[in-house]
Amino acid sequence: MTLLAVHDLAVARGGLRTVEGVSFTLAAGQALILRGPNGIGKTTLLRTVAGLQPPIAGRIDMPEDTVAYAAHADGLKGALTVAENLRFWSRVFGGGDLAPALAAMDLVALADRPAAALSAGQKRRLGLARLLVARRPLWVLDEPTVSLDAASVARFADMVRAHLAAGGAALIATHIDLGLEARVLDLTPFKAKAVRAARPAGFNEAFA
Amino acid sequence: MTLLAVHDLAVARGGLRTVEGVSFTLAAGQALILRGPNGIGKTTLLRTVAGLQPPIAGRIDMPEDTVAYAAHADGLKGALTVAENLRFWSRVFGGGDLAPALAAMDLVALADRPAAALSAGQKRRLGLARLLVARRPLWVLDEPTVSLDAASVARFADMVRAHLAAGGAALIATHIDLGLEARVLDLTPFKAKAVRAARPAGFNEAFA
Amino acid sequence: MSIWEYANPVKFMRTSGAVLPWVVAGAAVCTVTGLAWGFLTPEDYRQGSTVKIVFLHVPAAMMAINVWVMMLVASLIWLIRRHHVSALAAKAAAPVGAVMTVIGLVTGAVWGQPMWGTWWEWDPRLTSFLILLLFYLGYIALWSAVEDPDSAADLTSVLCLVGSVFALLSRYAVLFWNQGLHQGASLSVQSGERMSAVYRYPLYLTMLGFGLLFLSLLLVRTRTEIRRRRLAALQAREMRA
Amino acid sequence: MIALLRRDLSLAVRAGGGFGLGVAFFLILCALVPFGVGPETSALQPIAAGILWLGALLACLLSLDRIFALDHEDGSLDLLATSPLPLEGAVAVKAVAHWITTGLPLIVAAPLFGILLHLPGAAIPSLLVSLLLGTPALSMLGAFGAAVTVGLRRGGLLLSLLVLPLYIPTLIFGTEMIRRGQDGGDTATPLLFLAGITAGVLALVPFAAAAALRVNLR
Amino acid sequence: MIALLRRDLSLAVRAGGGFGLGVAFFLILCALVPFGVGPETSALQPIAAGILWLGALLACLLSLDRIFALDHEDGSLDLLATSPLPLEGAVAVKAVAHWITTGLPLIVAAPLFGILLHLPGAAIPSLLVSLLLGTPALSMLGAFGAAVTVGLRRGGLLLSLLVLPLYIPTLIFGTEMIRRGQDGGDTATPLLFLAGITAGVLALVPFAAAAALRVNLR
Ligand code: HEM
Ligand SMILES: Nc1ncnc2c1ncn2[C@@H]1O[C@H](COP(=O)(O)OP(=O)(O)OP(=O)(O)O)[C@@H](O)[C@H]1O
Ligand SMILES: Nc1ncnc2c1ncn2[C@@H]1O[C@H](COP(=O)(O)OP(=O)(O)OP(=O)(O)O)[C@@H](O)[C@H]1O
Ligand SMILES: [Mg+2]
Ligand SMILES: [Mg+2]
Repeated sequence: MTLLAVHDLAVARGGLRTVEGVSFTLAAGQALILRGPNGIGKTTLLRTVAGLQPPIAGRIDMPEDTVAYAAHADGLKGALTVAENLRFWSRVFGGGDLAPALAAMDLVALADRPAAALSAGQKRRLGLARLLVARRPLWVLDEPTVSLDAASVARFADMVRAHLAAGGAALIATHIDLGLEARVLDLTPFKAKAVRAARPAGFNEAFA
Repeated sequence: MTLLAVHDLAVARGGLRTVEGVSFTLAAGQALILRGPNGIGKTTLLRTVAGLQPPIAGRIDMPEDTVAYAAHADGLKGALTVAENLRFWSRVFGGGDLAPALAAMDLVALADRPAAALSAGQKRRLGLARLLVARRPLWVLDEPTVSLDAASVARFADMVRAHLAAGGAALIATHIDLGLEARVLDLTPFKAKAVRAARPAGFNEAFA
Repeated sequence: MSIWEYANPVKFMRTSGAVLPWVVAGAAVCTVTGLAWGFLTPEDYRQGSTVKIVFLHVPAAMMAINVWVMMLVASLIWLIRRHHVSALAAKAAAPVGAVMTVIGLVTGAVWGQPMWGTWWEWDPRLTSFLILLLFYLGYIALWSAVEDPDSAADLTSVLCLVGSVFALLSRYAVLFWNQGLHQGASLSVQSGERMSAVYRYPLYLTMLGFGLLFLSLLLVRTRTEIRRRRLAALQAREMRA
Repeated sequence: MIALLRRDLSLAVRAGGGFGLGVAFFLILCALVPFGVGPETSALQPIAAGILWLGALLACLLSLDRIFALDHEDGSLDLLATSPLPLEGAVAVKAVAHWITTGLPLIVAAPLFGILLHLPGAAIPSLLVSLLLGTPALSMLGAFGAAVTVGLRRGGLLLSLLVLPLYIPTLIFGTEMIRRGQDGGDTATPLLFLAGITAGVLALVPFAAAAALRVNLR
Repeated sequence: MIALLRRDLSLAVRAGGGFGLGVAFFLILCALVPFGVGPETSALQPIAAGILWLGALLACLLSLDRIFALDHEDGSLDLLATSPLPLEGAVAVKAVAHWITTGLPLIVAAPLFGILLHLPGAAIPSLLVSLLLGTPALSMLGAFGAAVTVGLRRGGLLLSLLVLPLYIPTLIFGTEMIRRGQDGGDTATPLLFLAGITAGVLALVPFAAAAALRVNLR
């Protein structure tokens, strides 16, 4: 079953195209790793897939309510405890139990700690645990392993593998090796030609 | 020449000791890499060395105005351009030219771009370029390579090597391998015993 | 050819460049002759020479309101059809409208001093005008605060819609709050009996002049905005390359 | 939606007495006014109704500015936008949470401050009713302003510039109602206007606010 | 220090008309007051001096809340604290930048707003002098409040709560001076007090603010 099909997609940031002509499909059980140098447009592409900004050209086909997005910021409230943060997202997404999610990211011991009192890596682990309670088939992850130590990276890889085995899919932008057996898409060849600005179809050269 | 000498240091975060009994020295030309699992207390230790919080026990010996600190946040103003951001820090630290710093982090082409329009990795590169204009002998870096692509990590390693060769020193907390030939200090054995709360000497057991 | 073709920036630049000199000339002729004619009118038996302020005051006050209406229409066009020129025209119009409002307020104040013995009175007409100025200021401030031009256009358009509703509401609320001493619309239906023809015709002429003045300012400023957008795009493109 | 409401309320409570702060600000303002205008009853009584409403307005405004800004900074807003919750609903819920933490305590405390400012007892009922009808519109309009300015640095002052003019009709009808209550006049007309404005605002503004949020997330 | 001042000023200007916003807010406030208290000269004249000072206070307050918060969020404050700049100097510079962007435009615009509120012409000089002497203290005290609340979420209201009581003496002497100017009385005494307060505040508060900042960075 195809969860995500991207056809000839072009995305823009700040009024200028970043990448264009990107096509790929993701079926259930598959993961795709996006690579590319800083500033090529990975974040922009992921935000477009997550529906936070419109594509400039091309099509994105997927069923509704498919995506769980995790970005650089984790969306945590420092005043709430780890468990409360997780419970909130679980309720919003009409989602699952906390216990397995806490266990998967080794947060059980920290469950009653306010999120403000977590270290950088612990915060990130909580942000990833949110994916498990969101119960969405497609994970769209932007540099998920930032600040994680080696053991946590391995734990994260296990989590992704289990998600894929359960029929999910994942689209991951990263600079480091995650130890996942997944296809890799390097965005470098899709860099937008400098001459083509991002503008609606039918627009004249004289403008932007 | 010894730039930094740490004797039997204990640091605390949120009223609880994180690591204790840490001792090391850094001479000019040396780098020390701090490792340890998430939440062990690397960030806390670095902030203490940088003088942002007082140590709970032990001593930190170093000359005045030695440290240039770079943390998770880069201290950039989105409304200012890359060059303006850098120039500001250069003025504040009474420091050096912009051109070599921009060149070292491959920011020349971006010099007139507002910092808000940079990607995650580009921002981080600007944050690191700041170290060069600060002209301080001791760099204290907290996960400096987050969001950097492989080429930028190599460039950063070159920059550290040049700094060491010029008589500087560096104290770096990181989870990934930087390709630097430096001593590594794993903080795991120094983890504070759970029973000892952080309190000033002479404090009564009944308190704190 | 549909009228929307003119929303194409190139076509707009060409057409507006062609008509601009004529509009400017018309504005100059109407404003100057209207004001000169108005200045030469006889003194009013009650208000003395101060009545001549009317030739600045009324056209400015009228334009202040009309400019806002024009911005509302342009905002709607942007929101519905997404023509960049209309968004930029709304942006270009706002400062002109704000200045017209200020002219109306200042001339009114200068007039109020001899007439009512005070520079400022919280009369509903004047108060509504002050509120209109506030809406203009908010709109301009929002344009200058948002970096991305398309987002700025979207946000200011939404603000213009909501603001229009509340500007109208405020007008009624203010009437409810205080019945004032400002004259009613003396150029409306029973205009004949309330303002003599000596004043009326030069007034019509200055009103036309101010309308044309606004149009020429609008064209010039919109052309500037388009060029600024193009400049920014070219710069960004160069940077990226 | 209930989850969001509960989270926002518990955040307000934990972040150091969310309920109390608005009232405390109101109190300080009411305490400052006599310093500004002089302590005589004759000076205070005629302006009491106006000061109470202005205080409510400003207390509202000050607590508003971060209604979406915090969620934007820590990334929650992105996540909420990709969640099954419609953004319009999220906006409405946040306005409700703001009203509960700021508007409601104000209403409860208002009679007390009325006494501080020598408001006659006869005006207290219309004070309460006018606040009860008017403050929800303040919260909702404030949420709109916050949605428009989210992500802009220096939002605070810009927000006030955008929002305060929108508050004018509510302010006018609110104070007019108190003043009429004080003089024993007819309060039905301003009451109807107030209720009408609030109903219209509650029905329509969430859509405008959600549209603004979507633009700002882009 | 000059570098910091220049940066703060250019940030204020780029973030969308830093200079104008405070004045615009002041204008709105002056426009709202008559809606609250009624349009008659007899109602407005006695409270004009108080309202003008309260407006200056609030415009100051609203623009204050992010004076350190922004620098804290993006990490600049940590870096400034480790820089050769003494933190006391940084605090003072930030207060000066705030005064230039908020206090100064207010002073320039104040006579106009005095006219709106029917302040008699005789009171205009004392209005100007009192603002000129008083507003620097407002900025400096505000910087202290901002330093104490930096890093707290929901700082806005808490900040007002802390800072407004500190503003009371300035407010009292400021309005008293205008009132005496209006009645042709002796303005020397309140003037001296105002100047004294401001001098004291400028000399001492930077140290308290820097100490508060150090604690909050810890
Ligand atoms: C700051 C003060 C004032 C403001 C903001 C103001 C505003 C306005 C506005 C908006 C109009 C346009 C009405 C329309 O076209 O429908 C107008 C018209 C007029 N105003 Fe004023 N006004 C002010 C003061 C005065 C004063 C002091 C006088 C004289 C006593 C005055 C006399 C008139 C007259 C004669 C008209 C023309 C009537 C009409 O065409 O409606 N205004 N004013
Ligand atoms: N405000 C706080 N209150 C209480 N405890 C805290 C607070 N902030 C952090 N901690 C705890 O202090 C410990 C040390 O945190 P620190 O940030 O120094 O870890 P770290 O080694 O940098 O971890 P990471 O690799 O994840 O960045 C952690 O266990 C963390 O949970
Ligand atoms: N607000 C903006 N205005 C203009 N250009 C921007 C803006 N934000 C980002 N950009 C540019 O858009 C391009 C794509 O940025 P994006 O964040 O998608 O890159 P990325 O691939 O995620 O990089 P990184 O690996 O560093 O995170 C970059 O060149 C960046 O400089
Ligand atoms: Mg990125
Ligand atoms: Mg850390």
